[in-house]
Amino acid sequence: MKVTLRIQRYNPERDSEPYYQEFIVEAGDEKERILDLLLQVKWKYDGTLTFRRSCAHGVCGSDGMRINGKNRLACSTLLRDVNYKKPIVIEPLPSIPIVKDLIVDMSDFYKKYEAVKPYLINNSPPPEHERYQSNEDAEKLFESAKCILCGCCTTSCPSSWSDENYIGPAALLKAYRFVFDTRDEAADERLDVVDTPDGAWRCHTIFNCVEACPKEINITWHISKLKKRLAEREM
Amino acid sequence: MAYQAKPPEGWLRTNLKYTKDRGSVAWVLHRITGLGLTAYIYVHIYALTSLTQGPQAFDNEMKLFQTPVFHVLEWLLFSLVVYHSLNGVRIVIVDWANGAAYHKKLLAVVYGLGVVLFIGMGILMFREPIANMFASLR
Amino acid sequence: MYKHTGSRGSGAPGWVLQRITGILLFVVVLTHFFVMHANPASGHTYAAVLARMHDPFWKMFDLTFITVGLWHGLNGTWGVFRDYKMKPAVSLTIYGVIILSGIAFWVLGVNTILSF
Amino acid sequence: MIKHQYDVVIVGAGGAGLRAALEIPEGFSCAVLSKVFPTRSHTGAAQGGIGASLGNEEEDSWEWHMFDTVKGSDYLGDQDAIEIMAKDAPRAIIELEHMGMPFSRTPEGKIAQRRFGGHTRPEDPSDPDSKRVAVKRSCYSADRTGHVMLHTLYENCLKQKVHFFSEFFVTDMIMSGKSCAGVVAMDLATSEVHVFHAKAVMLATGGYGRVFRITSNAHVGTGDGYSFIYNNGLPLQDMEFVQFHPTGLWKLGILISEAARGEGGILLNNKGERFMERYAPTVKDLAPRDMVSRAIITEIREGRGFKGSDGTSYVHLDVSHLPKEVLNDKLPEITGFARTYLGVEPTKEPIPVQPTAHYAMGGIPTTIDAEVTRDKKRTTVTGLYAAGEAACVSVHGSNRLGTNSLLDLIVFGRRGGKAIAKFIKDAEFAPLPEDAADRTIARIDAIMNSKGKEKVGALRTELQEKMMDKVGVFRNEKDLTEMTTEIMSLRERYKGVSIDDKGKIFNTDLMEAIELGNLIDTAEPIIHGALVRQESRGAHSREDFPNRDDKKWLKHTLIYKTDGKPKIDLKPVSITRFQPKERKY
Ligand SMILES: Cc1cc2nc3c(=O)[nH]c(=O)nc-3n(C[C@H](O)[C@H](O)[C@H](O)COP(=O)(O)OP(=O)(O)OC[C@H]3O[C@@H](n4cnc5c(N)ncnc54)[C@H](O)[C@@H]3O)c2cc1C
Ligand code: HEM
Ligand code: SF4
Ligand code: F3S
Ligand code: FES
Repeated sequence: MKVTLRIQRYNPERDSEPYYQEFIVEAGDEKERILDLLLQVKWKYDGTLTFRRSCAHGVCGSDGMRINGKNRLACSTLLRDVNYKKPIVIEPLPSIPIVKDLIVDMSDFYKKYEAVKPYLINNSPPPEHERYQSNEDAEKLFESAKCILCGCCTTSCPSSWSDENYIGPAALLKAYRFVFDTRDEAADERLDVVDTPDGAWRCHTIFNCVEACPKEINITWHISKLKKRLAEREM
Repeated sequence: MAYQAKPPEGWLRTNLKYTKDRGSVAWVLHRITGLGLTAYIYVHIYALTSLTQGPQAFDNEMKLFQTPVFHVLEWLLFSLVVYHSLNGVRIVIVDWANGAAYHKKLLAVVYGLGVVLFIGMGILMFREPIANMFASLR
Repeated sequence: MYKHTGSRGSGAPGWVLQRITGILLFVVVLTHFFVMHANPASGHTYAAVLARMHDPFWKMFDLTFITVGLWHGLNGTWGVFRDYKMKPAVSLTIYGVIILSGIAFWVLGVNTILSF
Repeated sequence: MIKHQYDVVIVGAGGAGLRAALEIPEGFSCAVLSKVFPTRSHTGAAQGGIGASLGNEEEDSWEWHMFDTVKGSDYLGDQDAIEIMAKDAPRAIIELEHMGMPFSRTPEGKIAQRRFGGHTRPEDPSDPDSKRVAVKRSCYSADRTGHVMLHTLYENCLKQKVHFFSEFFVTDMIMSGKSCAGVVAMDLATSEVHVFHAKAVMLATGGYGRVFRITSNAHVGTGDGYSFIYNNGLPLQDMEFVQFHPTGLWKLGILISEAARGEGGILLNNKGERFMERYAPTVKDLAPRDMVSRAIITEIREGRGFKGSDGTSYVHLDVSHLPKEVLNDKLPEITGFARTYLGVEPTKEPIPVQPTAHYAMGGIPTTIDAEVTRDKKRTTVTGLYAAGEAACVSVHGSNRLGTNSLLDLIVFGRRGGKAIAKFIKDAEFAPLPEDAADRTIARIDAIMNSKGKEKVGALRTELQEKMMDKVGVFRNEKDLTEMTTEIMSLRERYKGVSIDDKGKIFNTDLMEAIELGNLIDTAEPIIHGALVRQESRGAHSREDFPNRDDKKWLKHTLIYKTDGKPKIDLKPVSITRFQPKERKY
């Protein structure tokens, strides 16, 4: 089965503007991963095609990109998930600087993540054993702890398109992860960070992030709990 | 950094190029209807100032507003109101209650109820012409 | 480059009020529409309007509508502008225009209602 | 070329590297280099859990854990090291919990535990010799244990302000006389060569799964660390022991964790038989991995497997009888994998699985404090440390038990970090040789300017297929001998490799070409180790030598690179508490 990939290319050493290039590749069946097709291009036709990848099964978060207009992981998107009768359009994540081909500059994304102090803060001396936590309390964190920092959500959010200072869903999700951890003592510090116009209040429940998240995290739900917590704190 | 990264394209282009989903369509509509209604409030307030200028002025103005064209426009205005208010309630449920967990269902309700209210209002507003129409058919 | 701006507490009250006024408006606007516009044939003459305007209930109703509606609409509009990256001078101007025009139209509207 | 100086340089930001970095005290500079962003490291793929005898769910003791590990290793594991690991495990887990790792919990709020292959307790706790039954020892967080552990460690590194060099591809280690003086790395973003001068270097570069075609390992698992050691005249230990995990998704190799069987999943052949009953009557599907993998291949060879559309074979892993809550709460990720990648609905149908190359038991020989050793007398190399999958302490011997690797990372990563912290207090920087970066620069130049005809992708596929066919679950003299010549010719052909991308920015073409060299460097000792070891032990199964031979082979192999055939040395195994016995389950 022949499939056409229409890939956005950009090599800063050569090109002034990105352009599209089409490759026709051979796919076994419709369960083929888009990542494998990209690897096929790189290994067979054009070694200069550049993208990040590692685990190839959606757990490391390397290969977020825009496939047919929507952010996804190339390794978790199979041919049957897209219309492969027409050329499949593959572009880098939107609204974030392009380094080369499908590789984007994630440093801003990481800075936002770091801004919410993404680590447990608990200054009371720990007990000998584990800090006890009910399974219900633990499970409240699990969905948010699934995040693989792929960046698909933040770069799919219209609020972050119009102003890159918006802290974005990934960082807000991370804030939730620690604010609602019963073992954490620094909820207030983190709430201060997200209680700003660039923080949680810029989320307009657009749900693009949820649609894009490859780990199927309901990010908006988590942000809504944060907002509620912020509102309660104010009153 | 030692290399030149290509800055992203503008937000408008990104908005246009990115695949639209239910949620983002609802947001764009909410935004447009919200801004539209705000503009309309200004117009409305200004229009009503003619009340202070006495019956003549007001009734003159009302003549304009009572034409069929304006009635249809009024009905369309109502569609903005219906959409924005229902969707506004949805937003409140989504980020104040637990609505994010079932937002697609909520959205379906918004659209469904919106259409019903819109048509209902149409029937109320145009009941006379409609009745006349049926009468002439008979 | 991401730069953390804004200070703590710069969002919650506005956010909460936007939602509360929204719910209020839900009631007010729909009532307004069904009362005023559902039957185009009636209620739009000077006399009819004047009669309603003298009713304290409708007076209060209209005052609420105008106040809450303007606040909600303009806070919403400001929220929209805030979403787009702007130079501080531009955003300050927009903020000014929103507040001043808001006050002006509120006075205008209140004046109309209270003239009777 | 850019020069840096750090007291400590850690290569690899997986579990081992990050845990070590946390031990470097304030006042000393520490750089962590990783070829991918830290949370993209392969530790994040680990699913099942971390073993520790916490006894939160059932009575347990570190001695039972130690015994299981020794037995699982087919008695090749060094018992002094295993004792340290089993004893330290509960503390290490609690420490992770205190760092913020979100664990699944018991009803009392303690860390939850579940069963895992090879982990047992005496049925009657008062009688240590009574029949062994499976025990709940694996501490877990749904089936994302590695992911949350990696994130927790990274978060703590951020808190401690560890200095990261992300997307720095280390190409070589710098030896200064008999000690290690740093590493050479290429900044992927710019292709610039950086020299890191350090008092102490730790290699925590992870495994080499990508030597094989079907693997659960990430694309970055190219055995780079082994290659640095091998090319600098130092030995690699026990490289013949490659763990094939029995349940990789058919064709793709994506792992379906043992947790699936720990929670009650069973393996079935094409007759619908639960065949593990025949191979391991007591623990059945929860037998150690080497046994289950052999059982699967045997079933397939004897015609009881399923034939796939592409001619390859598989067996079934059935979890459809498990309660929905178990699948959703405890195994959400792996049921998702089956759904996404094979279109199989695990709640209704069995999952097609086949053995997949999974883990390197062998690696860089170290002491119990992660110091790299250079010979069978365990002489250490000054300033050089190794931990994690790249290292061989050896706690896994010839076969690793599930959950023991994550444990290995945090126990020996920490010990290594502590040893480094002590070492750098009074150590001086070893002089940096003038030509430190020359080898790397020459290598890069050669590849960039090569006009050869060989393609990286094609050559790598050839290597992977051949390794899979001939150095897989079962091995024999004929295949292995063939492979020794094969690998020589591949090495020769590798010299003719050329690449398309001649640019400087993010040249992943260049990186892959260098990685291919590392894969070849890693494959060679695997093949030669497998050829000399004329016995079957743990994961190493020779058809022509089906029995374990303790007289001759209760020894670690050390392999050194030479110009011709690699040199092999034997190193004694440390045996303290448990004398070798037949390994039956
Ligand atoms: C699918 C899967 C499931 C597993 N499940 C379990 C489990 O349930 N329980 C368990 O105990 N074990 C499990 N394991 C095994 C365990 O996860 C690994 O052995 C362990 O994570 C290895 O960790 P590490 O720190 O040694 O290396 P890794 O996590 O692999 O990290 C290697 C690091 O080195 C860096 N690196 C490598 N080469 C270079 C270079 N040339 N230059 C710069 N940086 C470099 C990489 O960027 C990376 O940061 C599993 C393994 C797999 C593959
Ligand atoms: C009738 C009931 C109404 C409800 C329930 C309602 C609700 C809401 C809510 C919850 C928001 C916030 C959206 C966000 O933060 O993302 C909002 C925004 C807004 N509303 Fe309303 N509203 C109503 C009526 C009105 C009216 C009558 C006007 C006009 C005067 C108006 C103008 C706006 C504007 C301009 C916005 C900003 C849009 C945006 O942020 O995208 N609303 N509304
Ligand atoms: S929340 Fe989802 S989309 Fe966003 S970074 Fe995490 S995994 Fe990616
Ligand atoms: S797309 Fe953006 S606006 Fe909120 S719901 Fe998601 S963060
Ligand atoms: S390659 Fe790891 S998420 Fe796709």
